[in-house]
Amino acid sequence: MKMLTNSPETVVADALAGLAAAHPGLRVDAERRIVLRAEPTRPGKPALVSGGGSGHEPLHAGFVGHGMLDAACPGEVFTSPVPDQMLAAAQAVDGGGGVLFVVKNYTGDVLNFQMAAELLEDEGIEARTVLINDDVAVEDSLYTAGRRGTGATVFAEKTAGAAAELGADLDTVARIAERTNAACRSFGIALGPCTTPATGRPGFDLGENEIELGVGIHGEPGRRRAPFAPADELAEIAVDAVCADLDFGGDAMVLLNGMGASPLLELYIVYAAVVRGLGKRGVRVVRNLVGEYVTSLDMPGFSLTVCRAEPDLVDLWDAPVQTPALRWGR
Amino acid sequence: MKMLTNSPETVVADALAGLAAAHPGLRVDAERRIVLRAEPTRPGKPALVSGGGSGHEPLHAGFVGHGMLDAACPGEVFTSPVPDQMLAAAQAVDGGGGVLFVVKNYTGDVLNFQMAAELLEDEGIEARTVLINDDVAVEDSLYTAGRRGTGATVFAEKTAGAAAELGADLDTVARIAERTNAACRSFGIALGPCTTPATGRPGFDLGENEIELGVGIHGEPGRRRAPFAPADELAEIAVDAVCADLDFGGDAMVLLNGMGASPLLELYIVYAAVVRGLGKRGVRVVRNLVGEYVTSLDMPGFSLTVCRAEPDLVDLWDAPVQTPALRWGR
Amino acid sequence: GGFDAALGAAWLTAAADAVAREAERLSMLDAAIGDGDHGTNLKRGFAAVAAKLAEGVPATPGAVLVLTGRQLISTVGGASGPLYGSLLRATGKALGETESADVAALAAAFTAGVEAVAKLGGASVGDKTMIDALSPAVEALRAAAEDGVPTAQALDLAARAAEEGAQETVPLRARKGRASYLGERSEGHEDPGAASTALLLRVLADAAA
Amino acid sequence: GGFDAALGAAWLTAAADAVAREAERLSMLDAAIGDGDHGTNLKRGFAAVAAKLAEGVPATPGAVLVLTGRQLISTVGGASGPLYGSLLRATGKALGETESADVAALAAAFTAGVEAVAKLGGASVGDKTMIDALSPAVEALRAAAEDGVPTAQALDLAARAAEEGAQETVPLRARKGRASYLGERSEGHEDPGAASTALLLRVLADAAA
Ligand SMILES: Nc1ncnc2c1ncn2[C@@H]1O[C@H](COP(=O)(O)OP(=O)(O)O)[C@@H](O)[C@H]1O
Ligand SMILES: Nc1ncnc2c1ncn2[C@@H]1O[C@H](COP(=O)(O)OP(=O)(O)O)[C@@H](O)[C@H]1O
Ligand SMILES: [Mg+2]
Ligand SMILES: [Mg+2]
Ligand SMILES: [Mg+2]
Ligand SMILES: [Mg+2]
Repeated sequence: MKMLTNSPETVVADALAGLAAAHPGLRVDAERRIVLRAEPTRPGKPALVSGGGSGHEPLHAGFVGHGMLDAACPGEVFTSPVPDQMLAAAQAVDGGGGVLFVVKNYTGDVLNFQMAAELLEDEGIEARTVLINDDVAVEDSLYTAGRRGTGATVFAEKTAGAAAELGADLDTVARIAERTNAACRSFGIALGPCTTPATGRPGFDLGENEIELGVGIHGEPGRRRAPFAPADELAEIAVDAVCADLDFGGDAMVLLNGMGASPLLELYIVYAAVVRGLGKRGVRVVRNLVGEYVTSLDMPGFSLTVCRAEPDLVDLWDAPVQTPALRWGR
Repeated sequence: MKMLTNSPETVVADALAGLAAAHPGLRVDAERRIVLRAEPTRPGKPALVSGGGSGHEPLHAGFVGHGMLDAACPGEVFTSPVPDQMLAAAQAVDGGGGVLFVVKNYTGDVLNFQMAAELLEDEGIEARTVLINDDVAVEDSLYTAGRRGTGATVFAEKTAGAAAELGADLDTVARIAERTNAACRSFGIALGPCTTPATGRPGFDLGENEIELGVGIHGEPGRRRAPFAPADELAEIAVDAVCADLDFGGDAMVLLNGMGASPLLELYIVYAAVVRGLGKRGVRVVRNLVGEYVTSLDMPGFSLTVCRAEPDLVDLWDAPVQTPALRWGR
Repeated sequence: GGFDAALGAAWLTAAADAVAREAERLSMLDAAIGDGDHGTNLKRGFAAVAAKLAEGVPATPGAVLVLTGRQLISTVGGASGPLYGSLLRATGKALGETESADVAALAAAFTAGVEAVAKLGGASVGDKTMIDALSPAVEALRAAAEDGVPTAQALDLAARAAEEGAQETVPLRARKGRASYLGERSEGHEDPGAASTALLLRVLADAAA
Repeated sequence: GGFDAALGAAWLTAAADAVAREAERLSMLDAAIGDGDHGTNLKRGFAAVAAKLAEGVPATPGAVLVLTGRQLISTVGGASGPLYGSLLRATGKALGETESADVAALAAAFTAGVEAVAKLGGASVGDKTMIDALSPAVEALRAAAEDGVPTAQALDLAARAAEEGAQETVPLRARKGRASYLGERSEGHEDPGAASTALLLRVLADAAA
């Protein structure tokens, strides 16, 4: 597989060099593999730190900046970062207000952040962890590692980040992130696999006429295969999956997320159908994002995240944000 | 080929429905196939109208909004829009200050906009046309249709749009667009083809180890094939091509553009090499965009646009903009 | 009979079918040296023309062609929309108010049409465009008029000349339109616009036969 | 001889080679039911371990393992980093200050290591994880200790048990880690972590032989 890389081993380091060059608002510590805001944390403000495997850009580094994250820890491609990174990031951005770890629920991320939290405690820095687990494709049962974290990460980082900016304390910020996560449900559909630089081979094989329903964001196969169908039907499957799991009440915020290789033109087609599908179910979309926010390298397909539009969460969503990937109100 | 579409015939209409639903700041006239700002043109402000084939999103509709375009005319996929659209758009947004057509130099776009300009004259609306032709992969000679327009479109729409917002008259706005175009050079490299909804087949075939140098943005084959090479070398080829064509002097603005399917992670890798390559040639990057701005559906690859950073153009670049795809300073 | 409104309408209605049938072939020719939409473009345009003519056929062949040209301009887009649109509009205008054009009148009008294309697009014979089919066709028509050949046969000769002209674009290097970006890589492929011109003229000859 | 610092270092250095050699296989196992990075993860981690040990080997086998565990935690990431890291750190800590552990001491320490993995990851035998290789291995080691089997042979029995345990993960349905998302689609594939456990223990047995 042809890729715009130099070698599998240097992918993350090379990309961090580009990230640093592209965004003067970020400070990239290449040595310790952490991405920080260029400006130090306002004293007393709880700091938000997230991280996860690379390959999901702009997640997470693209959400570092005013109104969202204070730091991100990029792991190897599709591999959780290591506790050293999280610890270094937390120490770098703690402004005395403690640190909130925003962790997507994958075993690797959970275990590494858990270790980091323990080490952080030894340093006398207060830490909270909020687990993002919005993917309805996975049953949350004893028989799985629990639901995966995906698009809700963007909502939780945004609302909690805004709350922190507005002066909320660590417990409040953590609660906002938890409430946001609880208000979100996601479902992903892949039309094809993605290919990691390390293997150079597609993560799974799909027939000319097959799609993966409930696909994850790591090139892992989905829960089941289905025959390919028009965009409107695929949108309906996704809307149905999230709405079957949570009653969103009247209003919702929606992220229609491209997985990497689906043209924006196509995402708009799906989005139109999503709005119709939600409308049929009495859900009105009051805020939206359509584009690539939580990608899976070069995977064709999309994921839908719907977030119940609780009024204070919408206000926090609307609050100013200035990051590489989200920018408004400032 | 699996795509997120309903039928080839309805791609543009379906996508416009999604665009309308996603962006409250836009007004989409589905009947006449034009995309306008929700707010009317400030009286006397020259109006900027662009357009071209669909499949390049966010270009052009994603650049409609304060500080950039007043209207966009989306054609069928990779097909120039028709004069009726351009005329309707121009009539809708003319605020008495005349209309500037920003036209990428492709025979179809040129001919259709030319017809529209003639019709517009009959209506008594003053029209200027600026031709964007920044792609150094094509020789500008009697033996070609002239250089193609690509990434310079973003720069020209931004600087001219800002000038219009700041009170410049039509001639001045046109001159800014022309100067910006003249200050820009671009070069694209594809690792693979893209597939249009109409044909459902890749636009060209590439070997496992081949790339297209100087590829266009319509799935048309590039000027020549070359063996696949690491990201750093590909970046160097692109930097070399643009720098061989124009002396950028000391400072430059850079757009490192994803063609559709290359992960943002990879674009950052290329961007790091671009900055190094320009640096070696004495060119310092003072502004940049890294991401998907002028896409070719699902094509893997990138294009590089370098714009000489003339001080007033940089100021216009920095001026506030609020569109779906570019947003800052406001 | 001559070229009258009924023949014009029959031609263009049949053209819509033919272009729809051949759309894939035309698009594939375009994919090789262009962007793969030529068939789709013409299919969309001629479907709109047929729909318009189904609403009512103007009284004169000139009006039929002008209407068709306008409809193509409004629905095709791309390079071929304005070019074919201008071809038919200019040909129609040159036909004037005549109810039925003989071969000489048709040849004269068609000449005006092809000149409009050449003027708009700036292409000459040998540039590997639709001009390479249009130009021999109009010459064949003029020669047929001089020789006093009847309409049906004259149109067959024109179609044949267009088909040969289209074939002759294969070895050429494109100098106009999107294919020109390819330089020497455009050699060895038939120009899609020349191919569609040959198709349209063949349908006209069949309609007149 | 028992399990001393030299054997520990020899094992882990050889493990770096073996993991590098087998990285592709391990990643392919992971691609089938996970995300395809298990081989790369371990290769990166054990290369770092080997580099560290090349700088200098601690005096006791316990210190060697604690160092290795820390290094793995700092360089592997993913699920396997903290799990293998904890395994080795807990085993090393349980070895205490001993200069050379006999089979019984090793079995006891290894038991502590496997318990750390179980506690951290929450997996039990049958969940289709590395526990399915670690658990039979530690039982084999304990049995060998009871039977008074010498170190080299005991480690061979442990490796054999791990290999069998790894094979036995094939029909299982995953309940932990990334493979659990697949539900029944995880059946029919060997667990990559169990496979790497078997590999690591085989390398240890070879080093001791
Ligand atoms: N300047 C020109 N003059 C005459 N014909 C042209 C010119 N440019 C392009 N063409 C014709 O148009 C055809 C392509 O039409 P089409 O594919 O519909 O438009 P586009 O190139 O915009 O996609 C070419 O095959 C060629 O015959
Ligand atoms: N909860 C757990 N307990 C024990 N082992 C686990 C657990 N989760 C995952 N594993 C092991 O980790 C292996 C996957 O490791 P690796 O691929 O390196 O990490 P990741 O799943 O984060 O990509 C699995 O094959 C399994 O053996
Ligand atoms: Mg992983
Ligand atoms: Mg076209
Ligand atoms: Mg074409
Ligand atoms: Mg893995």
